Amino acid sequence: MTVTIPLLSLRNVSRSFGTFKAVTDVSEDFGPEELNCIIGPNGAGKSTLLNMICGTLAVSSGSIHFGDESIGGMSGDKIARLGIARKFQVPSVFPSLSVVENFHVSASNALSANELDEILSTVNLSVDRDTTASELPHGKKQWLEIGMALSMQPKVLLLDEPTAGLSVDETRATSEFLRTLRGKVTVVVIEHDMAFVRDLKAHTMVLHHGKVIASGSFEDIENNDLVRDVYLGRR
Amino acid sequence: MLTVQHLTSGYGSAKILNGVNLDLGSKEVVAILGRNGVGKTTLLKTVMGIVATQSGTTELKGQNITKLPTHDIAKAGIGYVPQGRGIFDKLSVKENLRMGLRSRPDGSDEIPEYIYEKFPILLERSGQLAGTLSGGQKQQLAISRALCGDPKLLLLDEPSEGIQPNIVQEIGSFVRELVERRDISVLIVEQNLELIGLAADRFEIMVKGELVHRGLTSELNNEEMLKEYLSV
Amino acid sequence: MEALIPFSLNALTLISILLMVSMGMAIIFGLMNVINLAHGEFITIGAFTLVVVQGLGGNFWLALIAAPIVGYIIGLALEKALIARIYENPLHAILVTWGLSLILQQVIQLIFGASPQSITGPFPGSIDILGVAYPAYRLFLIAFALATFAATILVFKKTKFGLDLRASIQSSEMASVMGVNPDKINARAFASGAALAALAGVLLAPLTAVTAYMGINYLARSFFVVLVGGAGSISGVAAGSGLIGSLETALSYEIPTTVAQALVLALAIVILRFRPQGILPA
Amino acid sequence: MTTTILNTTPGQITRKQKLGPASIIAIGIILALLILPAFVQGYTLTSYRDVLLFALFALSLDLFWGKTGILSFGHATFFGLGAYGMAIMSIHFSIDPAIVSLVGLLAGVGMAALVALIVGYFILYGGVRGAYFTIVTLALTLIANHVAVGWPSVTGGDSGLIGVPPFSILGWSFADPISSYYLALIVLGACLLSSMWVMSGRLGLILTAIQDDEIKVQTLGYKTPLLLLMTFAASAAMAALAGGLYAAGNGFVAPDMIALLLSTEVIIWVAVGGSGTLVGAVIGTAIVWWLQQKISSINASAWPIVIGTFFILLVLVFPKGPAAFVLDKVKKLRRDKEDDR
Amino acid sequence: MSKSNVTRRQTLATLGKGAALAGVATLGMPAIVRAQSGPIKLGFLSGLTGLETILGETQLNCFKLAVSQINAASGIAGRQIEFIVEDDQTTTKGAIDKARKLINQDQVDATIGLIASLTHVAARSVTTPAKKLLMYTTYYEGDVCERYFFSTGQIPNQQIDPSVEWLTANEGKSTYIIGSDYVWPRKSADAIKAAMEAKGGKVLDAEFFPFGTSDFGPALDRVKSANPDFVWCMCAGNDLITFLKQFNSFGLGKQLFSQGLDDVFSQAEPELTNGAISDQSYFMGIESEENAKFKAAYRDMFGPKPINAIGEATYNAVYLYKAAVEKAGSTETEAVIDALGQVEFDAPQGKVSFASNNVARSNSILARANNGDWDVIKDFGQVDPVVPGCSL
Repeated sequence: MTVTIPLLSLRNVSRSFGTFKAVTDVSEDFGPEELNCIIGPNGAGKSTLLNMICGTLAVSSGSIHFGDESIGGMSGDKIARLGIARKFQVPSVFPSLSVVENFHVSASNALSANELDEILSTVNLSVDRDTTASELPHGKKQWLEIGMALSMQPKVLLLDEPTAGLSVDETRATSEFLRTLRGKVTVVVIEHDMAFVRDLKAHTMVLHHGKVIASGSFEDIENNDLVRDVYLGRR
Repeated sequence: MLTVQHLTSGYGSAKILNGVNLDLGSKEVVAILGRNGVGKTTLLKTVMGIVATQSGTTELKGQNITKLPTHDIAKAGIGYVPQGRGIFDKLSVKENLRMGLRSRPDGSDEIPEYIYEKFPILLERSGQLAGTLSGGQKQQLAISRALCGDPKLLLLDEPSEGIQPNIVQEIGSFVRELVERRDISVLIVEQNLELIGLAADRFEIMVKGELVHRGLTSELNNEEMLKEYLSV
Repeated sequence: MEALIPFSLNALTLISILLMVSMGMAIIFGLMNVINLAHGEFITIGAFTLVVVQGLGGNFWLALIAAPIVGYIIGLALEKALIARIYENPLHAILVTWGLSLILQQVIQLIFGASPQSITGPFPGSIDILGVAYPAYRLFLIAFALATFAATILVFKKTKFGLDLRASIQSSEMASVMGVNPDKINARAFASGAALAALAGVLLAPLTAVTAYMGINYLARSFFVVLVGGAGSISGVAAGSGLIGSLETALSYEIPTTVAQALVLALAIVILRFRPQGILPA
Repeated sequence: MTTTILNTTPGQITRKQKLGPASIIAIGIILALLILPAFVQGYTLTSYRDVLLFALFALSLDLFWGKTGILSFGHATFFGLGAYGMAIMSIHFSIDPAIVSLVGLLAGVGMAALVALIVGYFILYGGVRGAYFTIVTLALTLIANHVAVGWPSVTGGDSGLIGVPPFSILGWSFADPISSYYLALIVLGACLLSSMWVMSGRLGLILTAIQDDEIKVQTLGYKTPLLLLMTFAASAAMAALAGGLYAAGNGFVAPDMIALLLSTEVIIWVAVGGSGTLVGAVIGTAIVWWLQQKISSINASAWPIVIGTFFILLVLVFPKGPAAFVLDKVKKLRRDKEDDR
Repeated sequence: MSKSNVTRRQTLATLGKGAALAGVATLGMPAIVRAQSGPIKLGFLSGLTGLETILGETQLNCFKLAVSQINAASGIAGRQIEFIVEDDQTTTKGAIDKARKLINQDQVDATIGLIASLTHVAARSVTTPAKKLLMYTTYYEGDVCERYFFSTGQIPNQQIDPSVEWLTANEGKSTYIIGSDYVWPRKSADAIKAAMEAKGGKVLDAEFFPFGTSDFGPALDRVKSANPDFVWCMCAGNDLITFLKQFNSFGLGKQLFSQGLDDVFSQAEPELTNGAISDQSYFMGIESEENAKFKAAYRDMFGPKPINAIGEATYNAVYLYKAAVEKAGSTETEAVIDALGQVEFDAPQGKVSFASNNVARSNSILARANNGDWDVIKDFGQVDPVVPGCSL
């Protein structure tokens, strides 16, 4: 792929709900050269951060840029059209549509038969192409949603816990797949499963109580005492 | 006290619990540990009848409560403090406590005095809307409310979440005190090892909807074991 | 100045009527979130309870006691048979309650005939208020509506049932964790709403023609009183009735009644656009 | 964006599949209706014409309700606007008789679309969906009815306006039963086939997706309120088209063409046919009309009881509509057969 | 309650029997007669449900009474009457749909009935172009001049003008009009204005309310401020009951006049109507041999129930139609219409016949309600109908 993908950069991004500060002062750059992971305990503000990037939530302060474009206050549909695709935490597919129809809805332009076949085989759903989404097993719904994100031909792919509820094999397949995207798409993954993150060898950012407490290669993070304390509940 | 056998449950097509077996003795405090999303909360909810059991049984003091509706499970003697505490924000503190009385077997309409003695703030703020309390006070209210029903078994879901360390300790010692004085068993889902150390007799570790490892609280400083099951 | 007294009394009458017909709606729609298009028929049932009671030789006051009981029982039966199955799906609620409304209208008409029923109300004369004569019954209606409103608030604030209901509305899951049977609470709340509507029916009967279709006149307005006042709170009904009642009365002095009613409805839509929670949200 | 949605076909296969059995049924029905006048005539044929126009009205509701899942309880407003537009233009203004019908029809359709756009903008962009939308549209019908009754100098008040000329255009008059029947049939057929064609494409998919999860559709880059609003306005315009032709066909308008009862009746027509199928709306209207003739000739007050009972059964027994109920059974039978092979 | 229950069933039963009864009678006749001339078909169209229910039932009863009397006395020129009852629900749509059905599907020889003016306007839009006879039996605003339309009720110069004459002389020169919002009250208000002004009086204001209005409080407040000598009410059907309830409770101390009040209202609601004045062509209290027979026959058939002017005018219409068919020797519409102008009938109210404007010459009796009955204030006798510029 020759398309150059601009950097997704967050500068001092904060978000509060009333007096509760969900995200405080987050600054980070996400690029396509490596996979990006956000980890942190429940309620650390990971999903809030993702919601702000894709426009579901407005930022309280700070800025989010995609290349030269400031997307901090943009509406969700506009951001999506810039090529920022998102996969939700709970698999969010259109249950009453078939697999193929799900792709047709999510594709930004009409899909050719070839493109469709390519996506179907990428996410291993060729045999299920006409199955209604509601009838797919949980794991395949996750894949379907990833496929939907791909059909948007995104520049940025935001994935919220893509392995939740997946079996060990499925989880491995997911990480293999994500690694193939390196360099082509900016991938940002929220995860809990440390084995999975280790597998990805991703650039990792740790959120705790809405703040970035560590950021760097996964090895650095793994040996960071503060991070271990947070995860094991030691204070 | 509580016997759970081969319990499976989940939401729609996603199965969360894959056959949980658990025995909880009288006056015993057991902690469930595990990563996020492995099914700890679902276990409590399934016991409570909020999530429907797909297969397996739950017995409380020999009574099969698997198929009972939630309100009858409450009346059978289980108090539940959910994650996020489940406070009725728009009711007053006292009204919240009065709601807790609904499941009392003796039908008493009096809030037990030991609760106000233990948490005087609840008496002080009696008429105030519960939504205005601080996080720690809400947790005290939630536990007190559950105790108002005079339960035999208390289910606590992450009581330490979002609470200052000193109150975490307070809650830990209060749980111990309850077990000693009021003849209660406690099943507690927790990530805070300090609280577990203070309150629990033993622990069980949950991975992908199954309890895979058990041990006494004293074993909790085993780094290898923690690393294996609880990540990093 | 003297013109202001009848004006305010007329406004108060309309407000009281709206208050009476909307309180049941505030419980069933505002609190329980059930779109009940058969609400008007509960009002009709109340008025026909008066017809029956007077037909059997009883008086207005007996009917005032009997109607809420009849409304409660019918409400309870309907909740168990139908409404309990449609809490999850608003579209189903709309279809089922509209069907119910059509059936109730026809059944009442088949039993009682289509002609207006003759009833006798109390207080036929008028009373002097600051030198202005005003119908005694309307004054009674105003007082009664306010008293009923106060009593309803008290029931909600002070009784066990009120507490259970308020708790269930916030989280029926947590209420059941406390040992409260949500089915029972729902049934009793729905029946109470029906009882209040039936009470309104008795009060309206001395003012209007009593026919099987009388209730439909109040359906949309009670919805809007609740929406404008703020669904989710009983006190919102007072705000909604106050605003819509005084506005409609004031407008009706200036422009034809029909247009005034249409304007008030249109205004209600605008209010909803900008204050979706109503003027006095829960 | 809307135009691309309308134009693009999501892979030839999909549209063909989607159009399959429904379009065969639709074309079959239209063909059968084309030869109907050979068997009935006169007064009966005008009754059938009215059924066709009510079917068009039902189709308009199904276009919105069936495809977006949002129930409009106020569709009689648009039918009524079409009817009143036609009546007011042809009675109160002295317009050249050659084009008066066309002007009246355009006025009605335009007004309906405008009202739908304004109200739709207010509530759809305001995030009002589901039950609240239904109540607001219910109020819309009440307001429209109030205006129709309370503005007698223009609308004729409670008695309505009598003396709307038959539909005619540039000297072509559709006054006699046969020609007015064919006019209704052509309009219905065109609307039915074109809306089925459009809805079998991407727009139909996106609307279904909005029913499933509107937020998700937004994150995919669609302006969902705009899509809903456009569908609402198109649906309103189609309802007004039916109303205008109905007024011309029958020669009058009255407030009950813009009343709550009509709003609810059209819901039944659609529900009987199974909402979301489009062709079902046409079938449903015919079935209900036939039933109504039978039942109300036995006892006038039995009809509302039958409708009422039907509404309740609809929810408790066949929530997807009786037609879908039967279709599902058939499908299941067929699938079982295939499984056997 | 149980009483009206029985009544309702009776009505439904008789309603169903009408055609069957006629059918049996037809079969009983010699085959030759039947072959030469089948039964005569009459359509009865009126508001049996909806706003005008209170009046529709009486009207239907009187229609049936006339038909059954005629059939029992060997029919019209030896032919039995068969009838079809249709309910217009007091709506334009209902009236048009049902009129179409009666004419096109049932192919009736004539249509009789209707109460609210909006329904006669609607029905006429069907019957007149089809050149079918329509006989309207309710007092109305009286501005129709059509060959195919006959009216046996009063029109303004028979009802409003005499009333105004007496009211301005005895009650005062000013009035305030409150009515339902449709053709009859609006057009009648114009007639009242003209009549009042001719007598040096004044209509202070006229307000019209939609059907189903539930609160007349503000309107009555305005009436009070305007302080008219008497209040003129033209609310229709059920809304008239609502109005009466509220008018009485306000105790304005004003005389109420309503030409819509009659024995049906006064006996259903004696307390509400007490003291109100009306002008009708027929009250039950009229003392004549015809009226005594009429009332007795009605009681035998339907029990002790009130009869009003609309009912009596319906009864008259059937008999006038009979006389005209017999005179014309045919049911052919044009011939019957020609004959209608030349026949008369000894009605309960006295002799009635049609003037050249197709409106019946009828009584004008001013009376005051007294515990359900009506005390005659002034009997203006039979008044010739005047429709300006109309001679057919």
